[in-house]
Amino acid sequence: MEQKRLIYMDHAATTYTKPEVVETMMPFFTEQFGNASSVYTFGRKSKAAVETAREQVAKAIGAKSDEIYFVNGGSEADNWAIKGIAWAHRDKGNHIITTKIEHHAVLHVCEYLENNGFEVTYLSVDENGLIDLDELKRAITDKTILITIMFANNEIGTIQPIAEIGKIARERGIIFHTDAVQAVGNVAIDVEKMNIDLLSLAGHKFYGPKGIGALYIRKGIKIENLIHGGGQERRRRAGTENLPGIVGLGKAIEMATENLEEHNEKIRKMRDRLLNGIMEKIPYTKLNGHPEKRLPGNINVSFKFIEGESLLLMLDQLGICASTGSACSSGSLDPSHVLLAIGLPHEIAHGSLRLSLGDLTTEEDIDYVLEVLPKIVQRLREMSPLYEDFIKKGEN
Amino acid sequence: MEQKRLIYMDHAATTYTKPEVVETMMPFFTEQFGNASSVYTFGRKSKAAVETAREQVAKAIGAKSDEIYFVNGGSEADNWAIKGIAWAHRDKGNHIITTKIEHHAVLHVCEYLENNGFEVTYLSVDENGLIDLDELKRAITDKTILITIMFANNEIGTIQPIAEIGKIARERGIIFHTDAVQAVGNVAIDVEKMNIDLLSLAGHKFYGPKGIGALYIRKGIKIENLIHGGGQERRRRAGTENLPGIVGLGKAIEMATENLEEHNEKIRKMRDRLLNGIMEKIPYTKLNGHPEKRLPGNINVSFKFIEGESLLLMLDQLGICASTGSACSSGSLDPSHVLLAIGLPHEIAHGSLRLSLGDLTTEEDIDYVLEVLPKIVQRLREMSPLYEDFIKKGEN
Amino acid sequence: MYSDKVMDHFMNPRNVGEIVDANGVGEVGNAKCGDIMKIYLEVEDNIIKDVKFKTFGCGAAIASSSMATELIKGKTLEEAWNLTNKAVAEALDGLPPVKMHCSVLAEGAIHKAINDYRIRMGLEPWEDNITDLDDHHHHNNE
Amino acid sequence: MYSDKVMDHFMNPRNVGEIVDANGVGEVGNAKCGDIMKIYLEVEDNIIKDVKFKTFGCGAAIASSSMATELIKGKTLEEAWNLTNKAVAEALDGLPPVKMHCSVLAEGAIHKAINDYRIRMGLEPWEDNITDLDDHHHHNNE
Ligand SMILES: Cc1ncc(COP(=O)(O)O)c(C=O)c1O
Ligand SMILES: Cc1ncc(COP(=O)(O)O)c(C=O)c1O
Repeated sequence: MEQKRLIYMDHAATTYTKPEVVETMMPFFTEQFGNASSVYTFGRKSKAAVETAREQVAKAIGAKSDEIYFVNGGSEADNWAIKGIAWAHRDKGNHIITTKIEHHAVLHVCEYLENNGFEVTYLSVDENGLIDLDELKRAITDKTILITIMFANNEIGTIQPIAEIGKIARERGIIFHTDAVQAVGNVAIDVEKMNIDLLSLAGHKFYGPKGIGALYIRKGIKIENLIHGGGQERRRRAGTENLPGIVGLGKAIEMATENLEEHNEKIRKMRDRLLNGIMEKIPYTKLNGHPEKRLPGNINVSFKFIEGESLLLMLDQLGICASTGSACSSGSLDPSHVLLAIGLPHEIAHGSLRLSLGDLTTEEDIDYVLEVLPKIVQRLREMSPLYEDFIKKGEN
Repeated sequence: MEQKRLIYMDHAATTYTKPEVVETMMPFFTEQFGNASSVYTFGRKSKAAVETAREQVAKAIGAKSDEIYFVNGGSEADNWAIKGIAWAHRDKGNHIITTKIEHHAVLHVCEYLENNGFEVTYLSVDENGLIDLDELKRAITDKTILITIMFANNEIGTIQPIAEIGKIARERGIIFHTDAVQAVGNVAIDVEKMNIDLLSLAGHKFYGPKGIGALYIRKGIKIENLIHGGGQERRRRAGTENLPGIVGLGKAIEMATENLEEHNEKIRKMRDRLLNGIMEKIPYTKLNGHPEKRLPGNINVSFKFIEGESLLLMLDQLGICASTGSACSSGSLDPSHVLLAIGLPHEIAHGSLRLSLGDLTTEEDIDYVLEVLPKIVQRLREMSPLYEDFIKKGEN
Repeated sequence: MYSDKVMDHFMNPRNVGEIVDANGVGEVGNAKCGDIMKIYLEVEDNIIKDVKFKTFGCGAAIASSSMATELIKGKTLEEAWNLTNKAVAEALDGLPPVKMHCSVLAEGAIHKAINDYRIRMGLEPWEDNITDLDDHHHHNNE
Repeated sequence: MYSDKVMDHFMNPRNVGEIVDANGVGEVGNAKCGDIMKIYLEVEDNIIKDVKFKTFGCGAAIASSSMATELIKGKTLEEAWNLTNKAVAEALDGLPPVKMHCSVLAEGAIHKAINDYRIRMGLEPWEDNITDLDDHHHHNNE
């Protein structure tokens, strides 16, 4: 059951690390391995490499380099940002605003804080996955200390009006965190212009290494530490620096943001061809997420009458890697909270497919998926009692 | 000011990643990069690699593989273990026992918990850095929920009687965590025989990659999560798996524990030659840490009348990488809490030098250090008003 | 995740389809939960002469349907009734723990189809101790 | 961490040693804090004819001693008194923020040595507004 060819359409889950990035990392494993916090020259060279990477990350999001803190990944960044702000500002209030469609790294932290005396408002989204700015304004109370709203959604790709949210937060004097794990490398970001106070990012989403990420913390923002210990990261994040990871993150974010528009244009064109092909060839299909305000590589569609996991398995047999919002793929109970939040009925949510395109995607991949996907969907529908009922009703 | 030759005697800070380990990691960057938590075959291969690594880690410490959780490093492991146990068991009590010589990743977590309603007993140590088991027994109260005592000390190398501590904890029904970040790869560890309930380890201390570590949690131990989010690591540690890191950690720990005794014997012999040479050639020198119960690669000595940072800088000029417990190297105020805890006066603690040997150490390195170190110490002493006073007093 | 047997029955499911003049039909599951299983029986002289299924669901659900129908084809109704979900799972070389409910669905669908046949025949339905098949998951957001 | 100038003055310190018949000696610092600086002056006709130092301390402390002694050699006592720690640090192309106190020590040791000379000469010591030089750190564990 080995597939011969790999058609990787799960870039939103994780990407490969670009060879150029790996190359930059290599010397830091076996040669330039010195502890970046040590006194000797050998260690200070490591330190210099860390600081170069910090500047690369800062530049990519319009921050200053002393506002960048290296962490282990997107989840740690989200945990630190939200818990750190909550604990540091609990004297001012216990209210947090977020959305119903955040990643679990945000939602589960919010639930954790709810169990510890905080109150959380989960903003709803419209059928395209956008929040309502007026609802946000109305949700703000005297006790609101943090607004945490994701930049772009990992499932349906919808991009929120971050600058507008930042403006509202700034006007009301509330700290604004955004989970930009999906946005970095896909959307132009400027923390200054957008009034972002904290921003999470993860290397493995933009062709950097896994196991490294960063949290941007605007200068002057009070935050509690999440990982206590040694004095690394200006005493804010303990632990021996992940030198190759940090260097790789710096290189990757530089590459990802250098030709952002050009790169996006290429991905978007392929995405649109695939999406249009799917909508044309497969009836009873619904596009999820915003038609325009969406990540360039994201497709999320629901095929009525079938279930996502079986779809994934059949695609896998043909070497196509994709993902679904059906609960059956994860062993959990309900289908994706994001698909439910945009108003999909459970049975439609179960039949969803996310294809996320990226650097590995070729025009041949698009052709191939457009060739096999309609057949697979048809095959599963022919097995489905829901489709049978639907067709029979139609015949009547 | 470039040194020509690198004499790396700071293995306790961090090590290089062995080429064999890097080689094992390589395919997981650019080829086998699939998300270990995904449905498709390509991701399941990543999953299989993660599980192999989990078994390698488990085997190295006598655990079962479903008791191993991958984390980002030693600091995260310590933070998770201590906070996670504290929060999960606070209904049973609020008392924690540790020692005065723990790493900051333990001490600062304890301080954090003290600020949050917990009480912590810091056991003292004798002049060799050993705790007193009777003092430990006496410290236990009805409210004690956790004993956290490091396996081996990072500065002075002293190895604690872990099996005895484990026995006491087990008899009293108290959870026992040990920070084994310095011990793994240097000391044989068996969590079963030693009654260890939680154990922290970090890859970069035993020729594995930086940015990866593990926490062993005995089956059945209740613990709160530190990083909330996705369902990775059996729902206990969120975040996309650091695939190359995990694979590298597995390989490194296997290599480090395979020929443990043989390897230690080699390091210990070189260490003893260096130590004996230093004690012979440099007067007014004190060995810190236990004479026998110490890590095979560890030397920690205090040279009277001089200060550690200037010593490090001079060594650095000759390409020797070492470390000191003097506060002046870190910009903090007091010298190392470990050296103070074993009873060194501040001025002696300031003159301390840690040389930690390891795989990169050669007999030529030992010769070289024995040649230059006495001269450097003498040179600094000749600059020192303390030495002047001492000599003058001697002359009277 | 899945055994080769599961993958085989998923990729090449046996007995897929509908029996237009079936004399016993059973449907269990719930679209909300992501799985519905429908079994069609053609019973003659207490023997299952033919059986077909339609399933909306995950790989394990489809494979369980396929295997279960294979196991009862040609059997007496009593034999078919006594097919347990464990037997289905074992015949598939096992199912992941979170997917065991798929084999339960298969057992339940067969029971329902048999009782549907019995009722059509004017017989007492057998007592089924598998309950709540249409809502075997517990939803949080209801 | 350190500038080339600091490293030069650290590796090749100027004026290290003792002046046996010095007519002004000043010592500041505290072994507990990890730095002691001792300055020996040979003053003739209000001019610093020779100056030497001994320092127990970090690289910055040694370099500051070396640079400070260089800067006051051959100068009048008034000129030497007016040497600020900032001037020492600047002459070293800067010091890391956590090491600035080393330059303060140097200024203080010079002041002490000058006042020692003045007292020996039966003169009023000048008023020194650098205080607490022997315990410039704040210890937690006392
Ligand atoms: C004993 C001990 N514990 C914890 C740590 C922290 O490990 P890491 O730096 O990998 O987070 C270290 C290493 O610095 C250590 O030596
Ligand atoms: C939007 C979003 N936030 C957070 C995360 C968590 O990042 P990581 O898996 O690197 O911890 C992800 C990725 O899975 C994501 O897509």
